[in-house]
Amino acid sequence: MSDAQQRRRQQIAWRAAQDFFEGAYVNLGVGIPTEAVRHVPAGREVIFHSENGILGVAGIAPDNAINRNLVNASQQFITVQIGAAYFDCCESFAMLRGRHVDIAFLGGYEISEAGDLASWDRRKVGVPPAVGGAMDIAIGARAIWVGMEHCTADGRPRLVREVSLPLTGARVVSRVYTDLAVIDVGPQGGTVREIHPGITMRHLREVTQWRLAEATDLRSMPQRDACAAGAQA
Amino acid sequence: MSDAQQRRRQQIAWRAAQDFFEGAYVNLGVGIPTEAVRHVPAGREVIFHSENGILGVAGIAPDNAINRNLVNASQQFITVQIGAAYFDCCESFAMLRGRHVDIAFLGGYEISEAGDLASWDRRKVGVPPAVGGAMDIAIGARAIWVGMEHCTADGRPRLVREVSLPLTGARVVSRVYTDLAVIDVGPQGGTVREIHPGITMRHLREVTQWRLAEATDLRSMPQRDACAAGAQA
Amino acid sequence: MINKFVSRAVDALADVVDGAVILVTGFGDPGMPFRLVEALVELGPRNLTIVSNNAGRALEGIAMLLRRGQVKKMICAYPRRTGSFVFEECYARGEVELELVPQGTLCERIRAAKAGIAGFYTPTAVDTVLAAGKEVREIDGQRCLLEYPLHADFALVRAHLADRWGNLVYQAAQRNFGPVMAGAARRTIAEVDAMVELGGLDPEAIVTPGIYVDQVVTL
Amino acid sequence: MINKFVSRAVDALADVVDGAVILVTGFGDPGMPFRLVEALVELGPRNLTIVSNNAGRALEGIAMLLRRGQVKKMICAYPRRTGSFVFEECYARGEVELELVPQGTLCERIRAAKAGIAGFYTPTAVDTVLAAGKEVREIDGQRCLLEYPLHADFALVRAHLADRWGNLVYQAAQRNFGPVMAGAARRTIAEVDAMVELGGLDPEAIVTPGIYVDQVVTL
Repeated sequence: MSDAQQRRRQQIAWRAAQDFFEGAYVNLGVGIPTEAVRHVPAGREVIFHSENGILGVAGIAPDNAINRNLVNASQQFITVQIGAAYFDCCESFAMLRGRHVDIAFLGGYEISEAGDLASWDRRKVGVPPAVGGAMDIAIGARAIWVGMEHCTADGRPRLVREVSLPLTGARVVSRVYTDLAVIDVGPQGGTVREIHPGITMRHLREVTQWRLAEATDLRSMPQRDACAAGAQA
Repeated sequence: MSDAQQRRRQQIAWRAAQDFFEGAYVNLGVGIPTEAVRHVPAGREVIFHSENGILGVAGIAPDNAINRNLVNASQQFITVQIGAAYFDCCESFAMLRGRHVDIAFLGGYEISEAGDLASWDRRKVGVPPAVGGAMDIAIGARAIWVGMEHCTADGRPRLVREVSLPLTGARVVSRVYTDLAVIDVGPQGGTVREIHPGITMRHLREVTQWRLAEATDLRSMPQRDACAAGAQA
Repeated sequence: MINKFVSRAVDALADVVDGAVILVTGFGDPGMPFRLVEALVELGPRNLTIVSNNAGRALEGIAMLLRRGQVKKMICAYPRRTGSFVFEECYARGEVELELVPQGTLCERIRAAKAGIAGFYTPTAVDTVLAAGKEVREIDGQRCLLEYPLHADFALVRAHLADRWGNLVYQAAQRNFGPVMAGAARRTIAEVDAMVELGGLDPEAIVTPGIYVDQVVTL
Repeated sequence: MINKFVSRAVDALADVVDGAVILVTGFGDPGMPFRLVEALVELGPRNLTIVSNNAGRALEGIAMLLRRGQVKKMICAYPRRTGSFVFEECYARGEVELELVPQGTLCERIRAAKAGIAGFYTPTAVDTVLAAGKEVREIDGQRCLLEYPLHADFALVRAHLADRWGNLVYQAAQRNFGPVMAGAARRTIAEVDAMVELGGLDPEAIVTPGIYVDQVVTL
């Protein structure tokens, strides 16, 4: 992965993390979303849920503090916050299916204008499909936010009219964070809440198959690097 | 309750307790069965389940050792064995419905020859019905044993052709312990395994509406008072 | 900073409206949130549906709600017990409706509400009067009843200790319906003996994770 | 005296026959009962159906069972992970059947087997390819799938400590499928780091009560 791509992905994770509210219970998907745990604004308490049976994930474990029985859903060794709790998978999915988790911030391959999510099976020949908890999370969390690069590596839109890959959940996504924009999903198509300072709405429409409207309070998307620089100044 | 009735009831509880095998998980119903916890032969480990969420009930708490949060299903203050575990009601009934409890030793009003049990509603006017866990236990425990006085206070049989009171469970009882006999329930009617030394099969048949066969190894029912006397001698 | 503690029970319950459905923990006295139920008596909402294993004893807890005429319907497994004279009187006079549910089915229906399960099949109560009106289905040779989740507006839960995230532990048989009802209603309020610092409860031994608990009142 | 400890894993598993259905705990490596699975490799029963969240990694655990051709079918949520090349090869060659089940539904089906629930309705996977062939029912405005219990012959469970009654506690995320699978099969065998005296586990903190555990092997 190039440095530029790494930065784009951290920006997406960072931007979403700014919207995790105080006291929110948040489940993080594999990939970009897993990074969000590092970007919660200082002083804000957010409780991260890991579907293997943890509330209170703190972050990736440093090499000298690895507990081999403590991994997140991405199988990374982690540490937990003070106040954490362990439970079994059945309880963990009761929390999801029962709509107790406020936000699931997930990765994805494609999202339709209606909010249909395809995130689990790229139908590559010879590669066995693996769904994990994706479908339970998609229908269970109170809000499904997806963090993804706006386009595929070869430049095709991921926000498509109809998903072509197998569905994770129908009409479940409420918000999308990409490197180019923050877009709310609604009955009339997407509402662009924030746009990258370097691009125009016209460009955004070219790389998005949805109908897109500008939010009345459309603003330029805050940039992590700028904030980090500001914080250091 | 007269001393004689008290003795009859303790005899029933004692007799059943002799049949709780080493390592058995046993749920005890309200009334006569609750007494059985006191009568397990010395040196035999039996683990008593209480449906409010306990495995390892030891017995009634002495007045100087009452924990107000520790009651059995009959709301009596109890103590627990070393090795006990607490859990919630949902888990407790998973143990029952899921056929993990070896024996439920219950009280009852009437039992049909087919093993239908009526044990929860006497249909007294103005008295609200109360079922508790009786129906879950009746269909859930691997073996349902009932302990009851052979006849009602006014001398009518409790082992009847068809139950007249509301059913707890259909075809669930496998064995009955009364003050007069130990009877197994089977497709051809009851098989008398033990009979009180003071009565005849003819008398037993007069106070029982079931077809009754004698077990090939029919024996005289051991008596608690005699055993206790023997132990003291 | 997350802090689920509220100082007064009446504040936690201030928006219980007439007609609310309320889950109340307890199997006999252990696990009964007496302080929260007293607050309901004080606040006075009416036409309540109370879901609890029993229906109160003496003039305490649910019995007092019944005496004050605040309860339209009881959903219980075992409404009758020594000292349940208030319920028995209300029932005999037809002042309170009773939905009798086997305890295991009651637990499972409440869990279904908590866990997002839309219905389940159970062999309990097949062929009994409590199967009346219920859909029957034979599965794998066994006749079963279809049961639905029991949704509620509030869950009142008695526990032993809590931290500011709402993590709970219980004491012995006090646990009973706590881990089942917590999270099964739109809002869950716990009543505990004492609060502990965050980190004061062992993560391995927390019984009800705070995600299921909205507010906590200490005695 | 009750004593569920057995000295050798191969003794505990000696009567696993060809065609057995076996639940295996673990989410990634934590909670995976490697010693028990190795004993299965040693004993060599074939045509097994293995129910587990993943499908093994490297040449360890379930991967070795697959490599030896002992597995007819995997029932998993996430068979693919870094290092799952053995499963991927077997799958690509058509040597192993895969039933893919969403993790929450997988847990709940196993719990149903343990808890005597004959079926349940869940909104998970509605309108997806994993709903194929499943009965759909609309309940309370929500379309749901009917799912059935996943019964098994053996459950192999990894835990941290056990006493001679089979009471278990876990360590952190090792817990995952343990409390769900223990008791969901006709026989449950636990593998633990160490045994403790009866009474050495806090009754308030026991996670899997011994009633669900038939035999225990220590490392």
